[in-house]
Amino acid sequence: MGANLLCNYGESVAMLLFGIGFGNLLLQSNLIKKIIGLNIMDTAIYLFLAEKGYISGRVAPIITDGVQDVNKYINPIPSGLVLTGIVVSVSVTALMLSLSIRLYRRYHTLNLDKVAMILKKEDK
Amino acid sequence: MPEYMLFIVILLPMLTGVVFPILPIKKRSYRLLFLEILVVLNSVFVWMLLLNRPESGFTLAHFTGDLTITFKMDGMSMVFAGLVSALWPLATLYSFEYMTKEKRENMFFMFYTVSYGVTLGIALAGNLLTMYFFYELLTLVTVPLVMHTMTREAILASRKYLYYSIGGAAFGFIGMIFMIIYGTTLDFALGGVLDLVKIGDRTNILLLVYVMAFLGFGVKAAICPFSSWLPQAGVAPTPVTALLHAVAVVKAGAFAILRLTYYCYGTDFLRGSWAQYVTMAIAMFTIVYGCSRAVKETHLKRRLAYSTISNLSYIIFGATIMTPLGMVGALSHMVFHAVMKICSFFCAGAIMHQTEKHYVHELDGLGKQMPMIFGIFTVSSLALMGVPGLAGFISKWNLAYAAIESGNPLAFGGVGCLLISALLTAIYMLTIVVRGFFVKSKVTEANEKQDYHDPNWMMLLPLGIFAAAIVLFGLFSTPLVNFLTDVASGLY
Amino acid sequence: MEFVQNFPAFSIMLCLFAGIVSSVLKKNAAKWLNTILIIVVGAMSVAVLYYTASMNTVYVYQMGRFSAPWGNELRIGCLEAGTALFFCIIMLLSLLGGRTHLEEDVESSRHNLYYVLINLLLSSLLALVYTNDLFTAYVFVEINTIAACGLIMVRQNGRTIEAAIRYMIMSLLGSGMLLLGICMLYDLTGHLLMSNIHEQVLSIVAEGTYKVPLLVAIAIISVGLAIKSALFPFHAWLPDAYGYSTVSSAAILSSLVSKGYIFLLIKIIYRVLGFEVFHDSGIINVFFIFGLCGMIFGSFSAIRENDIKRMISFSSVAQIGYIYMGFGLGTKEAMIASIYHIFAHAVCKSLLFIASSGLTDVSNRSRHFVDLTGAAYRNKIAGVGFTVGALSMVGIPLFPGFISKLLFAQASILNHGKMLPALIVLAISTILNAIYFLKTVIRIYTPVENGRNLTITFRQQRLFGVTLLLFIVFSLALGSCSQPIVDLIRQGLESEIISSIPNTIHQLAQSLMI
Amino acid sequence: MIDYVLPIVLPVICGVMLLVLGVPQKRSNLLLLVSVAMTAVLGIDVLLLTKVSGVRLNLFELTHNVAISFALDRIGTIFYVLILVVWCLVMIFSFEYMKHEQNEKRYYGFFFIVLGVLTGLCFAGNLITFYAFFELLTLTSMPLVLHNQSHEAVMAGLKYLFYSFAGAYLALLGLYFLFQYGNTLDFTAGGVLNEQMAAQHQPLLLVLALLMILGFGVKAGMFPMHAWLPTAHPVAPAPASAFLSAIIVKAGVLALIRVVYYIFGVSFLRGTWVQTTWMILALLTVFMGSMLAYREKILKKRLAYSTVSQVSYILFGLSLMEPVAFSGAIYHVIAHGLIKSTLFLCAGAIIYQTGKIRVEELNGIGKQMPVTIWCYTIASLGLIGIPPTSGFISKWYLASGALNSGNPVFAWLGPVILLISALLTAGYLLPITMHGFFPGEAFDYKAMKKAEPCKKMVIPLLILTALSVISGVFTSPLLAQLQMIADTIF
Repeated sequence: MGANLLCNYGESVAMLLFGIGFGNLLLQSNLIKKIIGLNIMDTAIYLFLAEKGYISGRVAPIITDGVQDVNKYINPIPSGLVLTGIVVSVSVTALMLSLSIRLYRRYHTLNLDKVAMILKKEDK
Repeated sequence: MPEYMLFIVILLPMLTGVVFPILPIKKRSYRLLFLEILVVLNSVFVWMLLLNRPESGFTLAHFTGDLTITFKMDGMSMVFAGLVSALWPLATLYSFEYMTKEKRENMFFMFYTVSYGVTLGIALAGNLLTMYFFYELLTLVTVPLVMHTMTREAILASRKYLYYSIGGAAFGFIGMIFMIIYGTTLDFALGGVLDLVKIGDRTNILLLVYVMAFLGFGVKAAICPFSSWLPQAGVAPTPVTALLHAVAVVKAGAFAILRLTYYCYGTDFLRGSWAQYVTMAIAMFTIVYGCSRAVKETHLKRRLAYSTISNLSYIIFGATIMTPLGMVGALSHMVFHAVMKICSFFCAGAIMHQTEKHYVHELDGLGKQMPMIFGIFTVSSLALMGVPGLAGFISKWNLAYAAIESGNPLAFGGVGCLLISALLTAIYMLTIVVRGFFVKSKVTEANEKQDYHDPNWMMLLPLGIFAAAIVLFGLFSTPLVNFLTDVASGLY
Repeated sequence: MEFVQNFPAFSIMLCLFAGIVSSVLKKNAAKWLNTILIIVVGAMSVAVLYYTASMNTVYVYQMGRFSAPWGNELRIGCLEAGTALFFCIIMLLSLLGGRTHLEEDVESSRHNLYYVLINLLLSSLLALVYTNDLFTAYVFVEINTIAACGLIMVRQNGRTIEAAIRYMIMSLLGSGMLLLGICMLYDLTGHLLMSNIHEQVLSIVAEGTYKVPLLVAIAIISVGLAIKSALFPFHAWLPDAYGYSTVSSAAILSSLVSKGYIFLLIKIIYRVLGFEVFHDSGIINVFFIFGLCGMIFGSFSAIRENDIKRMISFSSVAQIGYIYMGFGLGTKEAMIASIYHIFAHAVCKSLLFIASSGLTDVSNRSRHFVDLTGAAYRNKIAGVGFTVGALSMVGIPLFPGFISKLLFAQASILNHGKMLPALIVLAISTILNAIYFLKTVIRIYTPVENGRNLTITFRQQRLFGVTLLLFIVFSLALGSCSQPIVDLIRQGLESEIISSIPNTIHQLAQSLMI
Repeated sequence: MIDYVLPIVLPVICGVMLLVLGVPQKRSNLLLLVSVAMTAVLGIDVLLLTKVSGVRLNLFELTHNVAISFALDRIGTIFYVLILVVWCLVMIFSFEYMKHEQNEKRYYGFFFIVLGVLTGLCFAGNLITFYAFFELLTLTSMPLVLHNQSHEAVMAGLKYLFYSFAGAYLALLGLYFLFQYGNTLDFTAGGVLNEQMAAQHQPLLLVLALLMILGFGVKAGMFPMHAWLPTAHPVAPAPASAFLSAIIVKAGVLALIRVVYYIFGVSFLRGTWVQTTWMILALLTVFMGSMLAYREKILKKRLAYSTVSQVSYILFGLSLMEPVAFSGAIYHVIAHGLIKSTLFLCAGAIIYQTGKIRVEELNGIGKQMPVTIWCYTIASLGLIGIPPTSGFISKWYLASGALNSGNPVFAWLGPVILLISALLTAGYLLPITMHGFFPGEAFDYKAMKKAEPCKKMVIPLLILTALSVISGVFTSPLLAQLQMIADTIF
């Protein structure tokens, strides 16, 4: 088991990162830190994908000096996925950030718990 | 008669009720006349159906799968439908006079008449699904009647009634599902439709489910742990309390239990099983419980409601004997108790209507001033006690006969419970009678003497008819009992 | 190759373009565009439904020029078409019903943005319904999330922002896990197309290798989607999100968005993993237990609420519990029941939201029960609508809720082990539903003496009234003649299982390329 | 048909008429009416009684095999005659007595109805009919108890009601079972039990027998449930309490005779634990009743307690299940009926004239109303059992019956207890006579004035006293009758 983890360390690291990011996104009370956690999580997944896609001793699937041989290049699909994923995560991050700006404008804090308390006060 | 009449008699009252509030007639008496005519007409239809019965059923619609909405008139339907259709016009007549002192009578009569149709629907249902459908519907259309006065307590009562009934139906639903899966068909057939091959070794689960469904349908029949809604629902106007919560709704619960026991699960499957003992024990306990609560209760209508609780369990006790004779006993008590209890309730209602008195201790000496009402009340209470020569004696006789004939030791105990409750009935009913006739009222000395008097013919006519029926049934019950025996032996 | 077969792709594209276009349109133009769009898409779905149902085929539609296993595919069967049609109807009705409120809640400059979001949402929903590619599914899940978030916070106040943020966080967690799971599956099978993954998964299971990673992947995907569709322990975000957004948003979110995720989950269960594999993994027991808990706790928190909208939101937690319980029972019948319940719940829940908005209007905007007293007399049609929805939720016959209850119960009996808990919890939750819904019904039909609140007649709110009537008719139709729908669902599920050997379809795809 | 139905229906009709119709308020007219009705009823009854044939009449069926049927046998006749005699005398007495009570109309009405019901009780041909009339008897005699609507009267009435119903329902339980285990429910001498049924279910049947005995015993004031009697009888107007205590209590006795001798049959019960229990209870009641009466200070209450004890003489006689004792028991029914009514009427006369109710107030009463007190004295002697009164005969037969019953214990225990209770009876009855006639020196004869009641009250007293003596002297015809009955049932 441990040997497995060691020999494909890339996946292990990815999982580790994913856990960290997940925890941050879930547990941090500060919005910015949450967003950072989100990004860490996504990045972990991209790392994972890249690890999967990579075949040792080959190059990125961009045709260099006209070599068409498939065996020369690594699997392109994961790379494509990573690219798409980056787009998605960028947009999501942007949305989150804009939201947190609105929140800050209204409540002058980034701490969700405090916001919740303020809202309770508003209700009363 | 053609089959579709089975559906017509259900539809007609519903339509009448829905139309009633938007009726273009202004004058109250004409409106009421219109209503009464339609109700009577419907009862006439029902009785014509009873007299020449369509053999086959009438399928209205196909539900999901092979589940259908089907109406059929078999023996039990004849009993219940005949009972309801006989009582309803009289009750309507009575409520005309009674409602003069209440508000929003359009709403009242609307739901009152609609529930007539729904009750007939329960009676004429040809399979479990149809019955369940109208059973739920009955709850919904009677809730507005319970909360009619719109006082706080009325609303609380109606809520409680609603929760209890829906919850009960939810458990009855489980029983229905099991019939869908384990029954050869959903249609009612005397002796049960269980498919023993499918059941295999899962008898105990089926019994458990039977007990669940029994409790579920028992909620409407106010068996013991779930009976507390009934006395609370007494805040409704008296016609409702009398007709629905002494006859239609609660009897529908008992009716459902009878259907479940004799027509779906089948007595051969249940007899001697632990399920029978459990249910019978519950019924027995409720018999005694209801009476003892009634003795403690001082509010007139609530006292009668508690007495209803115990009397309903007579019926259920008969059902749990699980022999044809038991069914005869149950059915006969179903009919007789309906007449007796509606009679006593209407007397209570008349007293409240004339004198605004609600508590037993306020009734001192009223017997002098309204002899008719109290006389009839006396008759009904003697009948409830089971004095020979009145209806109550016959049904109790049949129940006890069945119980002893079944040779089931627990049933012997049940006979004991019947007698205990008879004694308690004597206590809580006769105290009222004695107060009415033999106790000088203190009120008259206290302030100036009000002169109360008997109500007008609209109230007295139904009461008179009921009292006559009680005596008649008490003396010559043989034809009816013969008919019930045929029903229980599956002749219809 | 009929022309009809292009319709699904067209509809997705249409929605996307409409979204882009209406960002530059004026308010009313955007509104009409959106309405027409939904109608057109609905019509297309009808055509597709008719085609697939009559031919009883399932066909694969290849996007782009790469064929499987590289290209990106749609897979269209009668179940997908039916679901698409259903989503269109619900969305249209919800929008119509909430239009007046939209005018008040959203300043008119932003209306076109609202419709942009709606169009995107619709496109993503359609994509989730139709797609045959896991990664596409993931992308559209994200789009879906973003659009939903926008719908929540289009009504500007602190509550909505907070709710939106919570919603975002939870669903991001969910989609992160979903993505990870997808990647793991890809790692295991080397495919992204559902049908191919299915073959691989079958072979893996046959060989018995990679048991643990497969299980982990299944678990991660399920949990991710469960979070996004607010299964019981993960429902914290839901009440605020549904409760404070504008009406049509609430209706759409509660009835469509979460259902989209659930539908995706069903596709994954059936197509990617295959029902048996999923059944053998222990996940279904988790689903079962969480579903039961959801049914109970959702109702309990709904009973505690005294804010009508939040109450309705909590009730949808309970209803989603029903659906997952159906998954957990792990029989085909239960799956059918769950899908039927998706429909039933969607109709009733949006009906309830819209009717409740009508009720709050006549109780000077207050959503507390005390103020709602007698509202049904002040706004009759809304009262009737709410009553119908409530009865359906309680499961009175003739209403869709009863049918789904019936199906669930019948299905649960076939599973001997889980029968009794399922049945008993069904009964209990029926009682609980009755308690809070019928309490509300009684409340709104309790007359009040001083009628200072304004009264709204049918004339003053034609659109609203008509919408509610349509809703009522729709739900009654769903409840009273449910047989065809159930047949449709069954046909859909079975045909999927039949056609997961995709040879014929590949030739079809080839012919599509040229 | 007519000869059975008319005697039952006619009084009831008269009573109901009296109750519902607007009868003249003027008292004399009312009395006129009542007396006319009374003579009519009596005339017809006697007339029919002469020509009544023993044949059974099945009137109609309540439900399957549950028929209302009538058949008048010897035992019934004896009770019937007794009832008629006491009833009419008490009525005559009430004409005067009821002057100082309110709504007489109701009183007379119910008095008539009760007669009808009692007639039905005597005519009843099967257990169900009997049971029906038994319950009706309770219902219709209750208004007599709570006649003056004071609170305690009402409470006493209710107590009477509920005790009796409790008893009746115990009996009904047995009835239900007998309907299954018996060949028929018609009264047939020697019992109706189905042999192999009886053999199978003997323990159950024995329990039922005991329950029925207890149940009907309530009316007869037997021990465990006797408490209603001392409460209910005294609060009624004196004539009413006379009738209650002399006749209506006997309905319980008749019921026990029917159940034990005509349903279960002696052969089934003799020697069982049921018989023993019944004996013990009866003796217990005899003793206890006398003791309580001895300690009681209010005259009517004292008489009521004495009823408790005296009726249990009868029950003891029945419980021996032995011909001689049986004759003694029936004889005591008659004796006690006559005597106890006399005593109560005397008490009534005293109350009516002087308003005194407590025993110690009655010093010198004999000087005031000698005739009354003489009647009282003779009656008391009869109750104690001094020859040549009827009480002597009955007790003699009871004792001898007990002695040759052959039962090891009760053969001697019974007579002993009877003797003791006879002494006690003397102890609680005679002091009134003594102090009444010999008030002692302290008594001042000036203040005393004659207070003899009018004829309407005295004549019934005299007749009753005379009867009680006569029936003690000319015993042979009655004993012959009793012998014949005994021959049929043993």
